[in-house]
Amino acid sequence: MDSVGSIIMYVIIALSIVIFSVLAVTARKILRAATYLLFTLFATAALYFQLDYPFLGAVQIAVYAGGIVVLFVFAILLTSNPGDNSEKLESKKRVTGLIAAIAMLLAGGYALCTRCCDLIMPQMDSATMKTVGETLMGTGYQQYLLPFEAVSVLLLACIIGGIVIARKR
Amino acid sequence: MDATIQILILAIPLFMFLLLGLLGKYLSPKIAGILGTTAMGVVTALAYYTAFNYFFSGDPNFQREIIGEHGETVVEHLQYIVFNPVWLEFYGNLHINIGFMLDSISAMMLVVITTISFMVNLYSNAYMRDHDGVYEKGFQRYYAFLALFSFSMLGLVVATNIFQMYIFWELVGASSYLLIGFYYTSPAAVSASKKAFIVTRFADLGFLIGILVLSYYTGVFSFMDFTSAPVEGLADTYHISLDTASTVLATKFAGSAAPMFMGCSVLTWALVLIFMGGMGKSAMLPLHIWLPDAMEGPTPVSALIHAATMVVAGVYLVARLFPLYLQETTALEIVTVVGAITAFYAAMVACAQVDIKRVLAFSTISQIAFMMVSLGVCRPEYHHGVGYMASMFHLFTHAMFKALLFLGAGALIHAVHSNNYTAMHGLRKYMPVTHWTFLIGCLAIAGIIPFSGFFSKDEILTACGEYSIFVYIWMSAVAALTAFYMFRLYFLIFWWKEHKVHDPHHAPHDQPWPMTVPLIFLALVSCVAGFINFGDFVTYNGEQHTFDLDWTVAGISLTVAVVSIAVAAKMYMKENPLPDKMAAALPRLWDWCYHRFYWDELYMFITHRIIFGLICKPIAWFDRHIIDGTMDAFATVTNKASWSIKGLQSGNVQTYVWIYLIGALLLGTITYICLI
Amino acid sequence: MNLNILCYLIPALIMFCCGVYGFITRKNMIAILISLELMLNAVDINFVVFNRFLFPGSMEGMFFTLFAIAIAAAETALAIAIIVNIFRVAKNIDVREITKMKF
Amino acid sequence: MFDNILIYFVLIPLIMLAGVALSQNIKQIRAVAVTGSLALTALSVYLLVDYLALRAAGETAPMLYTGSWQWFAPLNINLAVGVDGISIAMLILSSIILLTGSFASWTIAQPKAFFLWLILLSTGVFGFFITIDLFAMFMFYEVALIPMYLLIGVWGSGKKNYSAMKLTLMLMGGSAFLMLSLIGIYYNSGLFSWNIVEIAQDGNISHSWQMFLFPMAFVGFGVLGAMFPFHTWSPDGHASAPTAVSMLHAGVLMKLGGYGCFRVAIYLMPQAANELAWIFLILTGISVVYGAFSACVQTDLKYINAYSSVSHCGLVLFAILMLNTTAMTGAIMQMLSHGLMTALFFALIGMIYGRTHTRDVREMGGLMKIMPYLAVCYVIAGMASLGLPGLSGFVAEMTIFIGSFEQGMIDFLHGHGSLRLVFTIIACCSIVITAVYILRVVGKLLLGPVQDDHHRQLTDATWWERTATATLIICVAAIGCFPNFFESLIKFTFSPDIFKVLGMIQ
Amino acid sequence: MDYSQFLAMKQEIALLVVFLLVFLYDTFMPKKAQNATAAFTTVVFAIFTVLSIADMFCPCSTADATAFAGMYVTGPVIMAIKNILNIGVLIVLIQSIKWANGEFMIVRRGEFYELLLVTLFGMYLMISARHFLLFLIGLESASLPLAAMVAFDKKRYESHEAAVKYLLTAVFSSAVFMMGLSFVYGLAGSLYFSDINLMIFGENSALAVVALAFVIAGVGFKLSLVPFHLWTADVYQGAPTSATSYLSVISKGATAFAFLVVMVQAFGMFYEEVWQWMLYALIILTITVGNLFAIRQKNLKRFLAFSSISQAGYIMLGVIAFNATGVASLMYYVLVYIFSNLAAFGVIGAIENATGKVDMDDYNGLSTTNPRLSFCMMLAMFSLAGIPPFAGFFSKFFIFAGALQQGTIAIYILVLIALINTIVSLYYYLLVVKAMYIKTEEPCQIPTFRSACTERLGLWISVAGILVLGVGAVFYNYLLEMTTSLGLFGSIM
Repeated sequence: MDSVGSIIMYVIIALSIVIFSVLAVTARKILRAATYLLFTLFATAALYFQLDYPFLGAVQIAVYAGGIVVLFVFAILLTSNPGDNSEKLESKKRVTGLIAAIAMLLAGGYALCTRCCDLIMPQMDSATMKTVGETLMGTGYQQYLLPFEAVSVLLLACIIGGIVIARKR
Repeated sequence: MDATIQILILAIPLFMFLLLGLLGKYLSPKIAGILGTTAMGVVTALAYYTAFNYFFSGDPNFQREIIGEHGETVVEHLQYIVFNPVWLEFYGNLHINIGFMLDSISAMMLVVITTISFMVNLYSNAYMRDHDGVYEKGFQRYYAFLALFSFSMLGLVVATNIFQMYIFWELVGASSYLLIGFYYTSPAAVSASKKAFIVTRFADLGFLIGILVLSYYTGVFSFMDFTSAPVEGLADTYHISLDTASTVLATKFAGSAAPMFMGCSVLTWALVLIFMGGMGKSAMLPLHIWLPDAMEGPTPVSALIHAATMVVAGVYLVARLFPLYLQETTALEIVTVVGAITAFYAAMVACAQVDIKRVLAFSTISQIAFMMVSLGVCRPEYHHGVGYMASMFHLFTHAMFKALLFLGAGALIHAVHSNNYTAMHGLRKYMPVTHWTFLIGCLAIAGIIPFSGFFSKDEILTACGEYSIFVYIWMSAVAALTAFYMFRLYFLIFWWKEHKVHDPHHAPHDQPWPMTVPLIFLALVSCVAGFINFGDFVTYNGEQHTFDLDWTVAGISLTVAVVSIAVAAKMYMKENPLPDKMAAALPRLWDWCYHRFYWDELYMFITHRIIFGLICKPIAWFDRHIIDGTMDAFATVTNKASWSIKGLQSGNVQTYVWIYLIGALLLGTITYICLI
Repeated sequence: MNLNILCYLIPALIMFCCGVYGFITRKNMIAILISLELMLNAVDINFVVFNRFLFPGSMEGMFFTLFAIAIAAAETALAIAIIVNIFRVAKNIDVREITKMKF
Repeated sequence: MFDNILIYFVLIPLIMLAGVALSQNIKQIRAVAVTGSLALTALSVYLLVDYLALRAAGETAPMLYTGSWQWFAPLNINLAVGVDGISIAMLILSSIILLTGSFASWTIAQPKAFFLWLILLSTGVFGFFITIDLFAMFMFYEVALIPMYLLIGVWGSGKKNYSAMKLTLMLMGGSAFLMLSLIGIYYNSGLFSWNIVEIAQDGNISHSWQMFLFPMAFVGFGVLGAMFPFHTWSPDGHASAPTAVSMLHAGVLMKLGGYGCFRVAIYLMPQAANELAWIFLILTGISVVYGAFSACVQTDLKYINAYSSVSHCGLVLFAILMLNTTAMTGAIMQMLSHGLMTALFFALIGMIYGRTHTRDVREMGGLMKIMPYLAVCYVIAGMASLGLPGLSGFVAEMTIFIGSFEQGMIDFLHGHGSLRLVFTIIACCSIVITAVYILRVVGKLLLGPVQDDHHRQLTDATWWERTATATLIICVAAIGCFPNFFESLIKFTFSPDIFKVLGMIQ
Repeated sequence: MDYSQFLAMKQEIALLVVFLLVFLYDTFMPKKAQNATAAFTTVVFAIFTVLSIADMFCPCSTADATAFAGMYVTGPVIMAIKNILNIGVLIVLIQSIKWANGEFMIVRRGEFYELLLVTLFGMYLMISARHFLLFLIGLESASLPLAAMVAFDKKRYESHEAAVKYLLTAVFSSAVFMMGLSFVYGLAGSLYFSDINLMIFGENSALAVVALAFVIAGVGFKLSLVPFHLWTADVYQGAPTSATSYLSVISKGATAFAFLVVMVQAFGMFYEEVWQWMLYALIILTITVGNLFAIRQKNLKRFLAFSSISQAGYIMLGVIAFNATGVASLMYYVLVYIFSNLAAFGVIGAIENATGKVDMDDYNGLSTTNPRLSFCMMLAMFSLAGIPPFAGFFSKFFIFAGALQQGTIAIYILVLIALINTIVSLYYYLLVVKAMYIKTEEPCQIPTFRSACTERLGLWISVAGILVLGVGAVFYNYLLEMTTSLGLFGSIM
């Protein structure tokens, strides 16, 4: 039995996730869309906190909200032409978009609902930073040193790629 | 027995063919002609020797004495296999041999073929050059073809088995094709040769299927197994035996799982189909249409192939299988009917033709039909099978006098450079030798005593009379027509009116000796051949028998012939309007006769309109448009599909992901639906 | 009243669908990128929720999310670089304009 | 490996390839081509003699000169070779046609590339006939197919692009079915072997698999054998191909189809062959008359001959499907005969076309007067085609008819329906139709008055053309005159104790 | 925490060393020496390749290794596929030297090679990963830097467009893939392949099916299976030819093997009932649609893109075979495909570098001006079409044989469809041959030129591969013996 408080928290988070997501993809102005995205990301971070993953929530805020959205804003500013801020949607596009989204929703919803509908949150201790660190640096079962090293290579490559592309010459 | 002579009989012409065919152009025409003629002369001598030996040597391989029905001693001619190596094996006992069988009819045929062939070879030396003695182009080739023909025809008559006969049957067809088309630049000759080949090919289809049926049921090809029984004590000698034929019928056909097919016995079917081959070669109605056209070939060729030898192959075939035919008289009745109708038809048509070679061609058809009828009406119980003997006798005499007539016609044509009697008229003074020999030929074919045709035709009519009075009357009428049209021809050529000489220096005259000698020789033969007692040589079962002349029949036919000749003389001896009046009086009949009862037109219609128009062209169209179109359609549809789905690749990323997502969802959904 | 797992999964799914919708409908490439971020984020939520509800003993989902965030960041950086680049060449970033290559 | 004589049938062409590639001028190329093909001919004749000697000495193995070298060992794929009488007949045919084809393309443009492709094609052909391994066989089969595309496309005439593409695609379509069938045989014979002899002797392909695989294999090879309705590549392809290619293709490649139908489809899957024969009998029976009728109204010489090939090759497949020793012997004879005769035809057509620059019979006439040598050869080819005794066609057709009729009657009398009988009689009719179209062409093309005055200046055959045609004519006549020799060569394969498969059916 | 486990990753680490060498060389060497960056990379990589191959045959080396608690595995077969990729990359490197030394590339050729090596590293990870997180990182490493490589040709607008399309769809795809992974995680509770295979045994819920569909879609995207293929043509056309050839052979080959690993190791239990049929449909779609699109293409790179789509369909037959023969055939197919396709791209690249022409019409009559290039191209086309005696025939035959070993009638029908499609593919491959050899009426647009020696070297290697790989049976035999002795699961661990 969840506490009322957590339910209220949940409702707020869930609602903001849904609403801001919808807004982020429907907002006419691109900057607003970015802002709504930011809210969505915050709401997600909140969700992580609620689910007892504070470390993840922090990362979410730091990387996503702090890093990526800022990147977006810069990009928007770099690429905005006066006048194309507001875009009008073709109804045809909208229909196809809706079809895809609803199909996805139905399929995913059906799949999820039929498989795991009655599960409630079990109790658990939130992981300490030490465990997190050990897991990240460990080489054993369900420990992630190798992905960590690998992703570093990936990030390096993306940096190189980004530089090459963005470089004017 | 030493087979060298028999091998040579076949080998010399073949060798001459190869020699003249391959190296002919390096030889001068004169040498080629002499070479060809000499070779044929040698073959003739060998054939005479062989035949003489066969009939008169008394060799136990060739004849034996048996006790006849009435206890008298009868000489029986035997069948002797000179050599018979296997050429091609199929299965079981079914193998084709190329052999040499000597029996009474093959010996007779050897004589006929080599004689006529030699005459024609000799004759052609002069005929195939113009008045200045310049040889025709392709002279060597001509002699090569003649040699090929002689080889094939000899091979045909000495065949030991039906498939060998078929092989040489095809070869004579081909050589006939080559010789008819000798003047290959003339479209008429080309189409005539084509026609001859195709029509006979069609007939051969029947022959082939007949062979297939016969050989399947009996498991053999050899004539010996159909019609003969071995003579005890001699390895390669057989005697004709009706018992063998009836055993074949009883055990192989009647005893098989399917003795009947569509109401007739299978043996009848086989025999009728085989006879179909004979109809084609012997130009029986309705497969006769090629023979008149075949006259486009050089006249000596017509004499050799289309009068004396090849065209009687059909008769020979039936005679060869006669004991089998006797087992199924239905087939023989068909032979009779076809022969009778053809005989009358051809005689009618011959009365109205202008081209002298055409007249002779129809006359040939009619006379061969006589032989066919004669075979058809032959039964052992009728006068010791007189029909068989008469048929062979007529074959023999006809070969001589018809060759004579053709060679005479050749001399005429060579003299006036036209085939039509309208260009001739009154030639008797200019070409006396030709005239007299031609007259002898006409008398012989008309059946005037003592010329050979009288005797043979008389035997045929006797046989017909024994069989059925209707057939007798019918054939007598044909005989009357024969006498009429032959003398019509004779009078129109040699009498009618004075010959108009355009150029006194080139007035028609008798031809050089190579052409006249054969005429005289054949005329002499035609005069005396009738007195041969043919029953001593050829009977249906090989036993010698003396056939007496039936003077009642002879008298009637002689009378009929004389009357016909008189009518012809009345109408055509002097220029008079009677023929035109006659034509005008019976316009329809005249037209039909003149146009040969429109058979050619009918065939034209069938081949061009139906076969070409309704089968070949639609099939070709179907192939190009439907079958090929379908194949092309696979390509077109693929291409169309390619163009029609190009919108998928719209270039817009959003479409891409839309398709991506829907694709993924469909993949999952459909699999899930199928799964549950 | 209990909050069952679906209460968390469904909003994430909706978020994902919003991303899909946005990708397909938006013209601006940055907006498309935003939609993509939504989709990636939704996936992250899924992982975390599954981890929390079903397999609380391990941290597989959480770490996946952690790495996914890193990857998303990399992707975004690269994507923005490319978008800026094309903006330089084509002078706009309308996704419907970059359809020179097709069929 | 090199002690096996058969391997040289592939090695010599490979050496020829190298030789042509290294040649500097056309003379060297000709020398290589002629020497090589002469060597192949000699080799095949030697093989024939030696084979007969071995057989006479009592050798009873189904395949002689067998050898097997591991290739793809884990899949049991070996380069297994071996020949019987049929293969030897085909090898002789191929080498003779390669030889004459080399002569016929004496003055071809771009000789180097042409001969490279031509020899590559023959490598495939020779390889196909010597292998008894399904995989290697299939590989060689495809090797033989693809050079056709370039040979027709580059050196062809008329609608060459279309024809070359059509031919290639249709034949590859056939080989698609074939490949499936071959792999299917491998997995379902219970042996995991590609060796034909092994499968035939010890293999046990279940009935249902046979019913599935047999039609595939038969259609696969049947496409190359120009079986109705998959024959349409043949008229277009032959019409567009250059002379030597037409010769090789009609003369040899189409035989690959018949050979394969027998060697793979029927040999390995006899039960299905027996049960499904009726479908293909109808199709091939149709081919026989249909091709002949179509040929009657064509005006292009090559089309006429191509349709005639459809008819004749239809007869090959038709006879094979009789599953009867005699008919099958006839089928092989017909392959041999048709190969030589049609090669002769195409050679002559090529030579005539090279002079008159038209193949439309309506535009030519009286060539006998202008080029008597070629015309006479054409007549001989025609006579062979319409089955004149003394030439090869007659022997083959008669053997087929006798055998088919036998089988037809057996079926009929045993209550297995009259299909074989009826179609045999229909097939017999083709001899008349063949005469019609052959004589039509001979009449229009060679005889009659000269149609086009420009043709009067044309010359007769050159020495190399004479060599090519004379060689072929001699072969045609040799088969026609001494058939028993060739039939005895072939028949051994079909004798029941060796060919247990047929023994089982009969 | 046993860091020695890193030693199991010999190949990856060696590759990273190469990467670092190139990086350092490019960064710190003087300008003049930098001209040799391309050559330097090639040589270093060649050394690496040789060592790597030598290692495979060296009896002393430990073949099997499992590191990081099963997250990473390697074994003889895996080493073999990596070496196959290495060979391909080496050819790509050789062929790209001319292009990389172009004036325009001076400032960023080092980066090109660095990115290329990183993507190769990503592919290694994909192949060796037995954990989905590592797999994902490999996948992303293999695809994200590629986007940068695609955008390398800054002069050409198409290059940018291609990069945008590639990146956006790639990210979308990875989102879907990750969604699928999350479902898998929800079902299995672990991302280790072996755990998944155990946990989802008997699972046939909608969630599992959807998850599987998404995973297939995500990997299928990189393989460009229809309908996840739409980016392919645009990207291939727009990217620099070197990038395209890399993308079309190496990336595809690696992903194909990785796909096999995922399907067998993680979802092997689902084979019979679920993904066999999914793949069945995808193969038919892929081959057919790829072929249909390829028919009409005029741009050769785009043409090869569609051809590579349909080739991917054939490669998938090795996956659907689900047996050791299939694995060997797949690897062999990839090997042959590398040589064939690189021969084609080598010719295209050489001609593009010399004249800038990539349209099929420009190739009309090429045989008259550049007979050798035409010959290479023809061999490539024949090999791709599966014509003996070229290697493509053998690879096609064996992949069909592998699939048919599975034995159901459905597979027979699938193979039949694939075979019929080969006719269509033959058609368009012949179109190229036709253009070069048959359409010689008009003078060729491309003048006679002499291609750079590196390009020729690349082509020689490719042609040698085409000629030798098939007839010389050792390659396939080696692979097949290896896989059959290890078994399906054993060979890919």
